[in-house]
Amino acid sequence: MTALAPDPVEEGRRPNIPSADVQLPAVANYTQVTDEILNTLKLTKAWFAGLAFSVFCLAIGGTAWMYQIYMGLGVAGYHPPVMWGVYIITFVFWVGIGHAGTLISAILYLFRAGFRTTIYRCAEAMTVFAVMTAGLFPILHLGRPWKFFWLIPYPNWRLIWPQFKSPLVWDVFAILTYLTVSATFLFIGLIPDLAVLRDRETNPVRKRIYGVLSFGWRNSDREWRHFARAYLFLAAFSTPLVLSVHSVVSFDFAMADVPGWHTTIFPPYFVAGAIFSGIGMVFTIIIPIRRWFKLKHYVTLNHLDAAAKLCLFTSLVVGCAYLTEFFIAWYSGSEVEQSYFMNRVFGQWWWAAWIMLTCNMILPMLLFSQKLRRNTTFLFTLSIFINLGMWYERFVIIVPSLSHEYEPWQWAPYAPSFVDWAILVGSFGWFSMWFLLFVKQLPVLAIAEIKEIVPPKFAHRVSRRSLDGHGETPGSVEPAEAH
Amino acid sequence: MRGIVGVFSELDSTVDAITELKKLRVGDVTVYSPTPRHELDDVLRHGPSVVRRFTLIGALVGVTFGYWIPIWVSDYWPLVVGGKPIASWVPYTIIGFEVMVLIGSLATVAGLFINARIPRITQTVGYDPRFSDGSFGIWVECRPDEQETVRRVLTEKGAEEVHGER
Amino acid sequence: MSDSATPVTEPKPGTSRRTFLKVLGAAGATTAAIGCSSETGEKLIPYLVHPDETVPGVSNYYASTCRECAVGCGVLLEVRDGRTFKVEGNPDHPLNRGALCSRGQASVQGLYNPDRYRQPMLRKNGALSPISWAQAITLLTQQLTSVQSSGKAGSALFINQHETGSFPGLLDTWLSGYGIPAHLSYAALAEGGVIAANKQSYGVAWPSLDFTAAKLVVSFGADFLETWGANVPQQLSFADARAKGADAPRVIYVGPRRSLTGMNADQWIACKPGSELAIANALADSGSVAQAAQASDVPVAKLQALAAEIAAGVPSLFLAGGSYEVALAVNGLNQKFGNVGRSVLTAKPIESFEGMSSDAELTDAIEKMRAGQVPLLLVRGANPVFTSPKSAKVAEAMAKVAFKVSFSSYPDETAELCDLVLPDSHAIESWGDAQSLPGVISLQQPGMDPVYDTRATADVLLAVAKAIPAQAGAHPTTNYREYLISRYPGGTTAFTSALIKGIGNGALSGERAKKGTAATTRSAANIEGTSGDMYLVVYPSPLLEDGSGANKPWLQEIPDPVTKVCWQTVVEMGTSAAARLAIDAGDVLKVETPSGSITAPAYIYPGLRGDTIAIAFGRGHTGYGRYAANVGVNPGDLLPVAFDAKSGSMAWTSTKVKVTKTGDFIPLVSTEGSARQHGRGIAQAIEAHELGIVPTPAEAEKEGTGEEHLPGDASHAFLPGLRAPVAQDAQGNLPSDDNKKGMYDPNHWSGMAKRRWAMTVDLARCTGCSACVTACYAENNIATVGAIHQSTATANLNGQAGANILRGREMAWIRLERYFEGGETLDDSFETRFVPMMCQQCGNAPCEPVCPVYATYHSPDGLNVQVYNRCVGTRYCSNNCPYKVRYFNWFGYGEPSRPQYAWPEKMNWQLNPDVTVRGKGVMEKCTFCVQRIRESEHRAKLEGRAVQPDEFTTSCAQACPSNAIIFGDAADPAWSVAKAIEDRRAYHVFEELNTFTAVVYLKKVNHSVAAGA
Amino acid sequence: MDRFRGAMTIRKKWAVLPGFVLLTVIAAIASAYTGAQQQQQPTVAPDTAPGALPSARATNKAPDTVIVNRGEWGYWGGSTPQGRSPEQPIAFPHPRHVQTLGMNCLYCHFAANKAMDPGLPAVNTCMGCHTVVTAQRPATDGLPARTSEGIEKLTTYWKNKQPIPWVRVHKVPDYVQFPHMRHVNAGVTCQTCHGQVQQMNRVYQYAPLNMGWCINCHIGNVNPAWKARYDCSTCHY
Repeated sequence: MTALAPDPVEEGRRPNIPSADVQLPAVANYTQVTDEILNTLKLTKAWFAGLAFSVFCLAIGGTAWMYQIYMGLGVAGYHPPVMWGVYIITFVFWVGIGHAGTLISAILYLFRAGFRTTIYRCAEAMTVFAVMTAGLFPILHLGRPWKFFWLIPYPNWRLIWPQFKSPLVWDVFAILTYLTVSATFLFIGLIPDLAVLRDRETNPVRKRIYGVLSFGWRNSDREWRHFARAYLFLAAFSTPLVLSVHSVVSFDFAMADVPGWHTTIFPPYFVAGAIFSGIGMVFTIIIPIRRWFKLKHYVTLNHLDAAAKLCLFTSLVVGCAYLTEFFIAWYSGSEVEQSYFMNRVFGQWWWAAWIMLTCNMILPMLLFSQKLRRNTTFLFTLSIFINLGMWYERFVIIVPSLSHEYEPWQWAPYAPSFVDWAILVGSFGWFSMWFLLFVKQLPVLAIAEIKEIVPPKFAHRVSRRSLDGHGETPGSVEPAEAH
Repeated sequence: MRGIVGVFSELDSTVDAITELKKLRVGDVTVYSPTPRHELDDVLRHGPSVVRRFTLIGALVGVTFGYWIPIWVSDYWPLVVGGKPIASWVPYTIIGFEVMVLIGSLATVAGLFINARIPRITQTVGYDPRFSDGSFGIWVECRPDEQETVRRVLTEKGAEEVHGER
Repeated sequence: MSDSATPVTEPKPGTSRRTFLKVLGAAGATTAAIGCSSETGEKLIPYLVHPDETVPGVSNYYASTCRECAVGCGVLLEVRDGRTFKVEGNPDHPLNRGALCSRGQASVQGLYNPDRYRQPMLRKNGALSPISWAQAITLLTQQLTSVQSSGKAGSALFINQHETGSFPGLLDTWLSGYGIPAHLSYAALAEGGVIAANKQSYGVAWPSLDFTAAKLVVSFGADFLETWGANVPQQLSFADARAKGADAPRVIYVGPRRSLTGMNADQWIACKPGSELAIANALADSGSVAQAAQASDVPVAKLQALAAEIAAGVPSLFLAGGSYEVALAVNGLNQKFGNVGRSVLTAKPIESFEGMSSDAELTDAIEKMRAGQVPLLLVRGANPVFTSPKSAKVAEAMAKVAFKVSFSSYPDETAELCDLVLPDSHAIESWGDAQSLPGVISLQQPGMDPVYDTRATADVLLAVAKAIPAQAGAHPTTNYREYLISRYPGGTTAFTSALIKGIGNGALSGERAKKGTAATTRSAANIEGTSGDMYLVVYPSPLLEDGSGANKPWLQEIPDPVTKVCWQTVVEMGTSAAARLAIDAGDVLKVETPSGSITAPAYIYPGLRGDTIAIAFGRGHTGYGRYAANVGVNPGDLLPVAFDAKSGSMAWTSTKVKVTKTGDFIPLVSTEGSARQHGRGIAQAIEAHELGIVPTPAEAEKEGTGEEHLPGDASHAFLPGLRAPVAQDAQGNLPSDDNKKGMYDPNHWSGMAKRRWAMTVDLARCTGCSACVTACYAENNIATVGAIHQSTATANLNGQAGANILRGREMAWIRLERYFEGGETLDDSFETRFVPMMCQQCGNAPCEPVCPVYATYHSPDGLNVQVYNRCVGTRYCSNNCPYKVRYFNWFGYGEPSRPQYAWPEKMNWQLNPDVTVRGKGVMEKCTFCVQRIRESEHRAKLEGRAVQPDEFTTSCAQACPSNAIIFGDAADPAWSVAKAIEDRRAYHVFEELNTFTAVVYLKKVNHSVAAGA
Repeated sequence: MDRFRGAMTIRKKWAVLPGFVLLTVIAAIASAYTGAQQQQQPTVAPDTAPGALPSARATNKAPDTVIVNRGEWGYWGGSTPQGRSPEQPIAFPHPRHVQTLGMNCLYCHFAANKAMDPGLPAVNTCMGCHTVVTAQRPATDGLPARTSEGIEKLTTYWKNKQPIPWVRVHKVPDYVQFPHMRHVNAGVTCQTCHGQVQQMNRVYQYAPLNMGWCINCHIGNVNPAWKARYDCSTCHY
């Protein structure tokens, strides 16, 4: 099968999300998997250009940050009482992006949703880099960023420790745990693939590096046995972790008494929103990758279709949360809440609120159409809108709430400054720099895991079904048509 | 550390060879496969992995530490914030949970490393780069007198290549 | 207080004060930026000779007199290690009884102003360049002698700021020595018409007013809480009267613009500008109500009700501002209703306004200058170039004067035109006296040696006199201090002992400039005769007054009490006019008269008639230092030279103007978010009749506290929480195990938890004057952020004065919120409520649990502490504060290398050494002046006693000219605050948030219904 | 068979690298812990017999280098200039004044018992004695007649009417309010915080002066009788 093969369409075999039964008809054998995926690692000019552009964006953000550290936070667009702005918005945005990766790699793994296999590596890498990006922002938004280590509990000569009742300390724990666990998860999954790289590499230096990184992995039965178990437990840990992390992020808001923040709906609302935004970002990343890296027969339309359904589902959850918020504001009878929501949707911030509602609630409804779900151009465009909409969702949660609090005398507008925008651009540069480095150094698809869904060679004819099934007849690979 | 390596390209041949070797009870069989296959697991008949014990212990240590540290810190220098109890277990559940996940995960990884014997310093005997690509391999560590039997079994069962290794 | 008369004035052998001041490095936190302690190069500079009576790090207080306006309130100068860093009201002074207005408190910023002249200056080649004092005095002597010998001395002029005490007398004696006529005692924007009328009616320039004796106060444009007369004593009396609850006077304000005084009135009668006379006459039965209604454009019914209310005969008080005729008519009303001697205390006049020259006299002088007849002009403390209307062309006239001498300390517009500048020492650096009340001498003594190489003008005069043998005989004393002693009844001994309290009894002997206001007859201003579509009201800014406050960043930064605009001049326009002309706030308007035009953004203010615009006077300087220059515009550019006919006082409301929209937009530099409370109960009020018979707390207790058994009564459910150190204790939620409570256990050895610091703010007293805000800036080293040079890095708003405030970054720890109630229908019936909003020190503080590093927490004595050096700047606490009273250091306001540095050199001498200067990136807020709490605890401990009830108070409470703020320990019944919180009017802001605050507000009392009704 | 001996057949010894990294991290953490745990429970240093002291005369000439003497408090973590001993404009011999002449600390540091600041002696305080005790020292204390460099410098400062630019040794950060009088009146000796200044020919920072050190005493670990408030707003405002 050539890489330019058209997207295979199998009528009647549409993926079913909780099913592991996903086939890659265009992939014949293990060697093809290895060859095609390793082929993506060849450096291209476009890649160098992209990397240079990313580093340039990062430099913009870095310069802006240095300026901000020197001058003080006043160079950002803060307008008290809007004490949190673009940085926290972007923080929540990137944490949210990260969540889809873990959802796909861990939760769908536990659910045995087969379509995850081809996109999970990309998504998990996206998670790690997104969390790395997000993790910068709480530091970056500090008035005294050089003191951020005071949030970390360690024995010190001041004899004073962090205040563990603060959601920000929870954040530190949640984000660091999340970063550690998702990076571990990514890396553990990478070990067998690193072994492949090591075995295929000819450059001795790179071979050594891959050798060290693969920890001397050799695909033995003992390794695979413990690997599978460890992988399962990591997935099992990641699942509640991913839910907890965005819940904890939502606690930053829900624990406050700010109207528009102080609501119990926030944890599920944030988790759903995070997964929604993350799937949007997965589309943004995977659609160009499958095209440019010629991986369309791995990341098939069936996979995208399944992911789009997930996207639609989370969009509906998020939309439901939006409406619930309005309902509760009305139902609570609290003048403060009502005033805030009126101001949010029809007052000062109507434009932001409607960007949010349009991009996150209305446009994704189009995914009810199967035709659109299988249209990559549409999905890519929609994903851009979702990214925008989810950034604005956080904008709408943070800025209008703070600008319209209890004290009418302190109601205020807010407008980001060029420093805010530069650092936002820098964060995209930082993220894409890591991602670009990743896609050309490490396989973007999980080689070993894809081999799991690719039929191995058999000396005797065997039905596909019995192989994909759970090996109902232990110790036997006799032709098992009898079932 | 001597033994025989057999390189297989077909899964069912590999399974057959393992079954035969197990039946003959020769040497110590290690199977290499580019991807985990249940067929191999089933024929190798390993017990459940002990990684789960590491996970459990790590998680318990984590949750204990995660609760203990904020409570200890709160009582170490009692300061009232927001009129709340000085050491209040409810919010500390979050710390407990996160640390549980953190230590639990790291313990899982440690369990993997310990049980899978990685990082390996000596990992090469009996290994072949093909095993990470498309071929299955059987490495039988055996006494010299058993080598002939093993070679025979592997060849019979369809090994593409059989050779000794030391 | 020191018992020494001359604590720091004598120069120490060989040591300049500046050298002494280097000891500040050792004196604690001065210009501390938060960061790691530096271990390199810090020097400890000792005194050469230690001054007596001082202990390093311990403040001495010197009683003195405020010279910021003519009134002359008594002040205490807080001096430590040779620096005066705070000016407070002198509690022993009969005039201001410990209170002090914003302008008086800001005098330290005049003292340390970075733009002061450092030494005498002489114009050479068109620019002022430094010379020595010896040269300067020689030069002045030469000029005087030559003027004298040329025979033109009779045409020479000395314009002095209006003041009382010995100096005017000395000055006139000195002038007469050269044949120069008596000086002009000039006060810009003074109430000349009222003074003249008072002299006519009562025989005194300004009677004391006793608001407590009145049940009805009617003010015809008399802004007695702002710039009309002796505002601090008037405000004290007014607040005392209003605090009487149901017995308090009902206040009615008549005028086209509802000023701060008008906002404190219960009713506003919006009359046409210039029609006050008709109303006053109608009330005095010398005109008909219908005619008055016609002339003033006020409904007849309203005036009839007013007339009826007055006629009911309750004790009343009538006040007038502006023209002579109105004041005379209103004084007639007082006489008619028997108020003289009851609420108008003519027997106890405020003498500060005696001897003031009229504006007409100044104009005459200017005309003489223009005619080239003036050979020598000397100006001290006055800035006629700025304070006269542009159409008077003072600068042009001054150019015709051969030699001009300024004694100004600041590069103001007048001084910049002079040939010789002999900078006067600041009042805090020099000796003096004042006579504000009959039989009371208020003494002024220096708090420190001069900051710069300046000299008190009186000493310069004496030095000049000494240089001329012919004059020396007339001036036997060697310096001004000796001169003062020579005039003081009782001589040196009495003088020295009087200095302790700053006041002495008796009258000054010797020369005294006694000048009646010469009532020159001028053609009266005829506002109706001018052309234009709107009336123009120009009023002195309550903070900047005649513009002399404009170089003090505190006064620029503290929002105007009415408009809440700072660092900007706005054109105030009524709501109905704005609707009619489709003008939005911030639309730039061009205001034109035949005399000139200005452009300024519009400010929509419901307290202004639809046919009137109002502009505050005080900004629009072209010089006067970095804080004043190019900030705002000067409405004086619009005014014709017009006078109040009888008194010769300048008429400030004298013209109509043409108002056009330019189409530009300038955002308003305002601290106002929403001026409406949206029903959130922040500023609560109660009707006087609802108060009924006020039960004593004991009675209320019997009936069961917490029950709303009286209309408008507070629930007082917060009282147990307020008496416990931590609100949680009151709720019984702290662990009962004492070991776990630690310091929070009232029986803990530290004893901290026995106290609960608390505060009450009586909104019935509060007038919104913002003196507390200034006091807070002064006490707590709060940075001002609005100056032009501080605006450079503020995103998108570079270089505009107040750019940081446009972004809401003002740092005032206490702010005056001004809420409008009612009046949505654009009529004049709205009510204004002021709420001083500072950190509420919540028992259940929402800000505390969100801080990740314990930078804010609840102290055992009930404070919501902010530990600046621990703060990492997450700003979460501010987000979570329902009261929004936390302020963030967006820039390095304390770092001298930054453009935002708030205390350019010498301004940093004002910093309170007890308070950390907050660094960049940390949160700061009010902590009930914790440094004062700790200081009093230290003092009590040293003296081996407990802190006594009401022993000390916070800076805001100390300064408040309304005595609206009471601070103390709510857990100890001996403190006043513990009683005050039991008041029926007590309430908590946002009580429903369960924050258990330590600040208790007492509801404002409204008197909407006429007293007789 | 040989064709299977590729690069990967070499024993990968340095796959242990991650282990080393882990060890380093553990060591760093352990080091941080032990650093913080070195909080001994020091008591007031007993007055050493004067005879045991290094002779004031013998060490009169202070070395130009900074003495690193961390006192008996041990190491208290990084950010403290403990042990710092800057060179002073006049090598003021505390031992001579305090031990030999028996002067009280409060004679010069006159405000230590009544103000936040301890007070630095004005130059005229020095000259109160040193107009009599001039630079030309006669033969006393078993030493020949000599010229005192320090008194000479002092006299020069006084004659030029210049204050002496002492270099600050003990400094708490500006955001710490340290009321000397409360400590002195509570019976905390000068030596507790400043060390045996009476024995120092050149004063060095004796105590770490960091927060943990302050708190240690405030909670009564040094002397139960000295325990004092440990609320943050006691010192920070």
